[in-house]
Amino acid sequence: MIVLDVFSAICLIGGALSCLFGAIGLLTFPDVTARLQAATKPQTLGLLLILVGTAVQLNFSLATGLILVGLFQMLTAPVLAQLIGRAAYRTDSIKRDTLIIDELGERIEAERHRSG
Amino acid sequence: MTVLVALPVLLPLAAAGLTLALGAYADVQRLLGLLVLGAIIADAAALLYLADTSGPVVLQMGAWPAPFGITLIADRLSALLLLVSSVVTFAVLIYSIGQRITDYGREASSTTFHPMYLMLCAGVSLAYLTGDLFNLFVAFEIMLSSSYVLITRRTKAERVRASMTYTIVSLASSLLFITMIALVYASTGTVNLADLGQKVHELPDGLQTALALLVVIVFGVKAAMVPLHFWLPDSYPTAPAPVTAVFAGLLTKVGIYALIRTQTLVFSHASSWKLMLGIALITMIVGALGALAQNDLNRLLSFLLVSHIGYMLFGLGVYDVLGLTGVILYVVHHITVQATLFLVSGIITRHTGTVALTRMGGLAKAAPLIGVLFALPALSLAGVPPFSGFVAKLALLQAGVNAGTIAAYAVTATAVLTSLLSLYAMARVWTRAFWGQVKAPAPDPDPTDELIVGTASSSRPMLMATGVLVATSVVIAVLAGPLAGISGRAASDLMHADTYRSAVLGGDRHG
Amino acid sequence: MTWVFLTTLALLAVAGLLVVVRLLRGSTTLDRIVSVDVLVTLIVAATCAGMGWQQDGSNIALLAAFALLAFIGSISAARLTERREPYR
Amino acid sequence: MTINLTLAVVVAVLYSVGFYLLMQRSLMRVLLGIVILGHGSNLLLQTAGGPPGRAPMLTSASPEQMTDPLPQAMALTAIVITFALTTFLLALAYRSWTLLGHDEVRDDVEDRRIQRLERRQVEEEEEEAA
Amino acid sequence: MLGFVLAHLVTALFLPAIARRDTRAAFLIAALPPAAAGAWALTRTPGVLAGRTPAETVQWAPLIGLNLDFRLDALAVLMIILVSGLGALILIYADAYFPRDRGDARRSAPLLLGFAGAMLGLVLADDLITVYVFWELTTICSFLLVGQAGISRESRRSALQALMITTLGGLVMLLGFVLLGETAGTYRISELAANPPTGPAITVAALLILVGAFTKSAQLPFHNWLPAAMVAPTPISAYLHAASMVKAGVFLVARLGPVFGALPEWRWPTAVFGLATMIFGGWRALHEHDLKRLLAYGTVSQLGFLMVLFGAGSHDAELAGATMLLAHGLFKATLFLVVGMVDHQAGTRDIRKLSGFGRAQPALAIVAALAAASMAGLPPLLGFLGKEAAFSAFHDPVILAGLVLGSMLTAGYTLRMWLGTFTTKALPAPSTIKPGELQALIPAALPALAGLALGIGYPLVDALAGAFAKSFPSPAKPYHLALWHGLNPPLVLSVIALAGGVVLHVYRDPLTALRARWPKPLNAQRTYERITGLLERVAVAVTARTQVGSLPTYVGIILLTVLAVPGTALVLRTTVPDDLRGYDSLMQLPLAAGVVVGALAVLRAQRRLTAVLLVGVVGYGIGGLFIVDGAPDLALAQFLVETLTIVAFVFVLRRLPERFTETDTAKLFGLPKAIIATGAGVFVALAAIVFSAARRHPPEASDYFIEHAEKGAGATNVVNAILVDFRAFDTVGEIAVLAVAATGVASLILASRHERRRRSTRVANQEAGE
Amino acid sequence: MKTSRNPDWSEWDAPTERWLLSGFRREGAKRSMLLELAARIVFPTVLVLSIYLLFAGHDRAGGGFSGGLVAGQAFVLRYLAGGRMDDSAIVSMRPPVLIGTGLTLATSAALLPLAFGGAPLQSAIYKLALPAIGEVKFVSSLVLDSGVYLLIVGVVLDLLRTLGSGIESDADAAARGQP
Amino acid sequence: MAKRLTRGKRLLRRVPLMIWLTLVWVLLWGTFDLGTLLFGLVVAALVSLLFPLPPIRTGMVVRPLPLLRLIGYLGWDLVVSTMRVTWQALRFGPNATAGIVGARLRIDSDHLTALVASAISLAPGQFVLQIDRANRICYVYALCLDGEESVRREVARLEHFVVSAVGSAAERELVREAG
Ligand code: NA
Ligand code: NA
Repeated sequence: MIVLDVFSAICLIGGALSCLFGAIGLLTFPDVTARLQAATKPQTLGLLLILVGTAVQLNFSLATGLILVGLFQMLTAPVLAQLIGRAAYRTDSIKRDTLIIDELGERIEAERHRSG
Repeated sequence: MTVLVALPVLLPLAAAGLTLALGAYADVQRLLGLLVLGAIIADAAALLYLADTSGPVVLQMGAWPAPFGITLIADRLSALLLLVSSVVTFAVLIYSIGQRITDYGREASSTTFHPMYLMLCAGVSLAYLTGDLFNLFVAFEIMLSSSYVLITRRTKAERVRASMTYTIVSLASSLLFITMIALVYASTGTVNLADLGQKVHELPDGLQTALALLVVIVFGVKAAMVPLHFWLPDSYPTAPAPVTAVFAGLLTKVGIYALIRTQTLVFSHASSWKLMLGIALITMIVGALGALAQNDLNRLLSFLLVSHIGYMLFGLGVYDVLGLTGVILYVVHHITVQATLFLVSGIITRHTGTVALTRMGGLAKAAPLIGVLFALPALSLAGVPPFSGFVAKLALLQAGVNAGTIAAYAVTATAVLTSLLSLYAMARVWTRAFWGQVKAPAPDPDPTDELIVGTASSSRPMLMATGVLVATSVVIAVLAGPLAGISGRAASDLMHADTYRSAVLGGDRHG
Repeated sequence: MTWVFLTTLALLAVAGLLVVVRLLRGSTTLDRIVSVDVLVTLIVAATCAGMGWQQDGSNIALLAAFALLAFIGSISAARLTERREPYR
Repeated sequence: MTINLTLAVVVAVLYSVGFYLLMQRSLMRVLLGIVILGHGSNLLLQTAGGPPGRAPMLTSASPEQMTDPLPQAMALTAIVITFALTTFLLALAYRSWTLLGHDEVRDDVEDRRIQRLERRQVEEEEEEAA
Repeated sequence: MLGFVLAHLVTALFLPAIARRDTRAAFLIAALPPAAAGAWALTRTPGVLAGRTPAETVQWAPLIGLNLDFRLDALAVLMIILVSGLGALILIYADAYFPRDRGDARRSAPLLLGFAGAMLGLVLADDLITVYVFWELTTICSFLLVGQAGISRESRRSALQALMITTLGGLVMLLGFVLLGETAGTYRISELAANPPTGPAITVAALLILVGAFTKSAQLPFHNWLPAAMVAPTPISAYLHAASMVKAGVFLVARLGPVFGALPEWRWPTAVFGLATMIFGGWRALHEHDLKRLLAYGTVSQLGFLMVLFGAGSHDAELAGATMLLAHGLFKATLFLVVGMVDHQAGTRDIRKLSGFGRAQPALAIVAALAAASMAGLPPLLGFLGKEAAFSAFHDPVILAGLVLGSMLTAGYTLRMWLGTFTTKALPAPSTIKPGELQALIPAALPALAGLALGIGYPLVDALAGAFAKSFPSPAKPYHLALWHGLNPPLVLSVIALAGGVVLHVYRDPLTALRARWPKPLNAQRTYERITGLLERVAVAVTARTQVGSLPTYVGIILLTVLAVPGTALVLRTTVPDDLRGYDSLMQLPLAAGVVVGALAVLRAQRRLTAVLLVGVVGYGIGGLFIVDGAPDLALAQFLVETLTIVAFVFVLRRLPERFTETDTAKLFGLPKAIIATGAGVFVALAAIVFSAARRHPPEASDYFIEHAEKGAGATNVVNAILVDFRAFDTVGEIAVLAVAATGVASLILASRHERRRRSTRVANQEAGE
Repeated sequence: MKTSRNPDWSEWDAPTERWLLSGFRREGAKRSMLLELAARIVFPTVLVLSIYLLFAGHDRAGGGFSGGLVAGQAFVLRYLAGGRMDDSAIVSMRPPVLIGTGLTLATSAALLPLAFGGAPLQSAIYKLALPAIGEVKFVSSLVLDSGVYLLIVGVVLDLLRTLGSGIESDADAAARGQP
Repeated sequence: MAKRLTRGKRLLRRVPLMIWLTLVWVLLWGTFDLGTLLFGLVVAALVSLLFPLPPIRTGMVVRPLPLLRLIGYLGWDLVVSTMRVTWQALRFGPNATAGIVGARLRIDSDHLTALVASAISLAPGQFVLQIDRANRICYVYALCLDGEESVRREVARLEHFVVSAVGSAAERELVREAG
């Protein structure tokens, strides 16, 4: 049991730390797309770790539901990221000076130019 | 027989569901509404008979004993008010069916009006019948939410504001209601009214008073007591006649009913009712003066409504059997008469194409029937004998005189003055709208506006429904004897809440 | 295990407060949407940890619902912003 | 069973903010005020049951550990009702916006008329006095 | 007796149907019930005089003392002669007077009959409330009769004035009745008279009742409505404003004389106001040119006279009062009816324009002369008997002097009236006179002749009036009516009065000039108008200040009320509970912080969506608190609802401006608002602490739920068991609210779509039409 | 990079296949391939979750209300991903009809016990022993819960019809210059 | 005959969804017995019948081992890049830079494109900001990128993993050829 407890403790604290770092990222990054990185990914990892850490502590029949939670998170996080990122780009909320390269913008310019 | 208590709520709810689902069939909607409301009248009459002859009819919903489940109870008071209210809702339904057919044709169905009207009826019934504080909240919400929908239906630009005021003030008071329930539960651990009646008494006096006063404010907003009345004259006049009629007739009375019920059953030791005399006085005066300042017929009637709420508070403030008898009689009378007046106002408005008194004239000559339909309830409202208003007013005056305190005398005198001012207001309506030269009807700026359908005729069902209500108020006056008897017994039930309490809780509470 | 759960919850609480700071500072609506989403995720995580602590897993479906809800609320808000301020 | 200070502060803040917003002219602010008030009252209702405990589920807790289930049920009902009314008011705000081009609760026209009348009368009286 | 009253009222109800087709039939049918009632009363008179007073009680609402008690006594018989006898005559006259099948006639027939019924009920009533019921009925009938179609502004105003003044009095009187009835324990007049109650309350009641009597009987300072009411058609004036309704006040004083007669507070006001009214009315009548107004002021004067007599409460005075009551009814009815005919036939009622009427209509002149003689108090007419009795009933020199002065004035204006109407004067254009109708003349003549007959047959009147007066304290040798009592002071006074009247008539023109120069400090009409004006002024002022029409103010006032009323009650009793804790679970702290910060931030939010998101944070935070509390069901619902709320907001925000409106933002931080809001919030929190600390009981219901959830409701989730079983009814109601809200949203949102559709079909129709 | 021309970059994101049923064409700017695909999986999953909540409510967190709301969220997602639903074949019943049915069902559940001589809303527990499956418990209050579920789904769908599509069509009309 | 076949095929295409939904049901209940399974099947059938989705042939084949490899890779990547992002947040903070790089995919199907895009987005540091479905380009936003080519390499690797885990045979060929 101790092994399980230790594993669970690592998962839980690791997960919580991951969430915390994500939150720090959310605070420090310069624009919304960058913050999105910090927001969605470490949170996902953190949540997954906490789910695992908790699942280990619970008996099996109860823990199955946690799998679903994880699946949902994995399924929805990328979609949300894309939608928000796209919205940020469309609404011009990205700080352009942080972009080293913007192939999308270049192409849009080109298309505009071509179509007149 | 106990199931009779649940039917006035469940039937209209089920019918509301069906009319929603069968939104495309206008005839079915009408028939369903009339059948259900007719059934409620019969049901209420039976309940009144049972309650008067063999004590309160009590139904424990789900067969869970009180104070655990929800109790529905029809005692004399609630059965009586239910009966009168259902007569009014029935008549108003006929009126609006008539109006809708006249204005939109026989085929016009509505997914809004019929279901919401039935919901309103269900809410009103539940408010009267429930013996549970939280369930009372639910009842209020059913009633109020459907009233929001009815008042905002086909809202025009100039009237959106009014419905906002109504909705927001009602919502604010609903939120205070939940707050009150939370405080009640926090301090007593129960929401059953009969049970509360016992447990509240164990609280320290100050808390009892504070709680009782909070309750007065919560229900006072719904009852439109001054200074919580402002919303009413701003909002009621903007709804179509049948809607205003039901609102004016019933909604404020439900507030009064809740006040009476809680002050007698739950807070009988809190003496918060002492405040009521002062409120009654201000309410009467402010309302009556407001009425005199108006040129809009509907607003005038709304202010009078406020003013007459003062009478009911007066009786409650006297707080004895005679006073409560007066209140009950007054409520019964006022439900009918105020609704009638708004219906007549609707007919007048359709006839003249305006709500402004200065633009009306000569109606007595042009439409004598409208004159009769207006005059009788108007006189009754002003408390002129031998109409129903007089009987009720007399009981209140007697109660006030009997109470013998300075405050009671002052309010009694104010009641007399208010009576005069009401008559003045009504007489001014009469002299402006019914006398004088017949004026050309105002042109209809918006033919889709239900409030003023310029010079549309009033169909026979509309006149008939109004006539039925006028007749009801006459019957109330004629039957004043038995009615006063029942009211008196109901009042003494209220003063000695044991009947109610033992009917709900029974001898063996856990049985 | 108690201290583990306590630490976890404390870390999550700190994270939550940081997120609230971002929420208040904005600067764009999208930032706030992201913050709300993260906040809900943190609540889900904390709830999960709390369940583990109390050894009470009977309400785990609740978490599934929460995880989903944050998603729906966020995308609807995101779609609104997207439509409101078209790029150039 | 006294409600703790933290929650009391939360309740105080929620009610204050809610009431404050309720006194605004923008219907959207008013609406938010109602939502916040709803939150406050629901929280109050729930905390009226007593201090935290285990969820009232017979499978996972013993009756002594459980929190009071009744306020929960009532709060749940209240939440739903507040939600229903919020959506309605939201629709009203929208309707106001489409009809009037704004979503503000302006003053009543008829009341304003009477106030103008009063002002005129007061002016006349002052003129007479002068 | 109720039967007769009902016969009047029910016939009146059906009369409009007849009147619509044939007004003549309507008037004649209308005359039947009063005639029958009058005849019945006469047949009962011997019995009444012998002390057998028929009584009848109909229980209406006994619990509140609402009974219809009737009793036929001597006073009632006297009044019925006026009410029913004159009523029948006037109805027959009215048929001749009103143009056939016109609006006024159609309206008047049923209203006059209804009025007659109300008066009959009033005079028969043996119960205070019954009196009030019929009293007000007469007021309403009078309003409608005076106003008629309300075409002219004047008729509307006069009708309203009469209504308001008499109703004011009536209501004050009702208050007095209630005070009297409740204090004495009965509303039955005969019982009250048998055992007159005493005490301060009774005195107040007496004064209140007098106000009613004064207004109805047009006593100073309420007299003005009566001359104003002369805009009514003449038969109506004759009936209401001469014979019957205005008598109600003095009748009431007579009726309650046995109850209050011993009170100085009853005797003095009647004497003072009565005398003042008598003199003032006579003085005004002396100067009027319009015959109707002249008669109206004469009536005012006579009513004052009657008030003095009936208020005195002594046998002799009451005897005189009863005689005068009868006499006045008879002569005044005739005079009004004659004036009506004069008006019709000559086209004017102005004394200054009338000339040669006596020559053209000698019969009319004789009839009028008979009535006038009675009015002036010439023997052997009834008026003389009454006046003689009055002079002998009083010994107070002031009162006697007043009565003589009043009688002088009466004689003066009587002379002016008769001479002015019937003599031939030198006028530029003598009035053309249409022939009269017999149907009008006979009803007009009969009362005058009755005045003569009763004057000669005075024992009849003496018996009747004496039967009434005997219930009052009488001197050792009670007075009896007689044409000749010997040469005694009253006779001297009578002569003085008549002579004075002649003098006054002769010097009328200088007197009128003098009156015109007199200052008029008290003008009743102006006062009335000023009071109504003030009333409307106050109404507007109060309404403008209370009904501000601003929603924020309304909400603020509600909150202030919360703070002021239960708030103070609470603060006064607050003590710090012993078990106050900072927190119950550590997790509450960050969640609470989040909620508080979020909520406060909403106040500062400029963008709508930001505000919505912040509210969302609050909601999710509350959900978190629910989880910590151990309420997963609640938390689930809270999260779901919060999300749906955000979604709904977002849907709507798609079309609303991004930021809150600027004007509003400027006004956002109102300090008063902030103070009120904070106060209310703190109140709630304080209440939460105090109330939760006050709990004495464990939640009984919840224990029951926990115990029975599994076995009784088949659920281990107790909250769910409550929702779908124990308190399932709440849930049914809750979904009803949801259904309502959804329907309401649909009706609001889809309205614009419907309007678009309607508009486009209209446009299409128009295009198709073109 | 060689690319084919496309009128507006915001429309590039539309998927090539119909992943969700909808009865009309939508402008590409409102579409997102990722979202539509996610919705295709999440939508039925959430519905299953909602039915689970409905049935599990008796013993765990959940119930008709939460279940209905979760199902409602599924439709919200479906609306966000696939656009308005009123014309499509997703829900054949009009929302008001659904609401009405739910309400009628709930009230009949309240009235039904009367037929068996009980009080309104009185519940009964039926236990059935089925071969191979074991004991199945049926609590009659589930009927009420189902009514609640239906009604709430109806309410959410109605909100999507009104606040969702209704406002959208208003916006379209405004864009076309109609009031 | 042909019709019945297509109908059968259509039903067959529902099977994966049915299995998924039943699995969800069972996981939610946490009890693995026949009753739950059967009931789950009923619920799954109900949901997929009441709310049908357009039948689309994806030709997906699940290969367990490559799938495990994909999951493992993603998991590892998640951990590693979380650390990287955290480091960047602490190290650069407000001065962090980024880039948007277009990466052309070899596969040409909605579902696989979406899967790849999701896989890219799952790992911290980068996500797909815009998809040009017609031209099979994913525009990837990458935080503190080491160069455009590394991003494109990463995309190609993920594409390879995804296709080998669930892609059809033809698609595997496509990826292998190009790779
Ligand atoms: Na109109
Ligand atoms: Na039940």
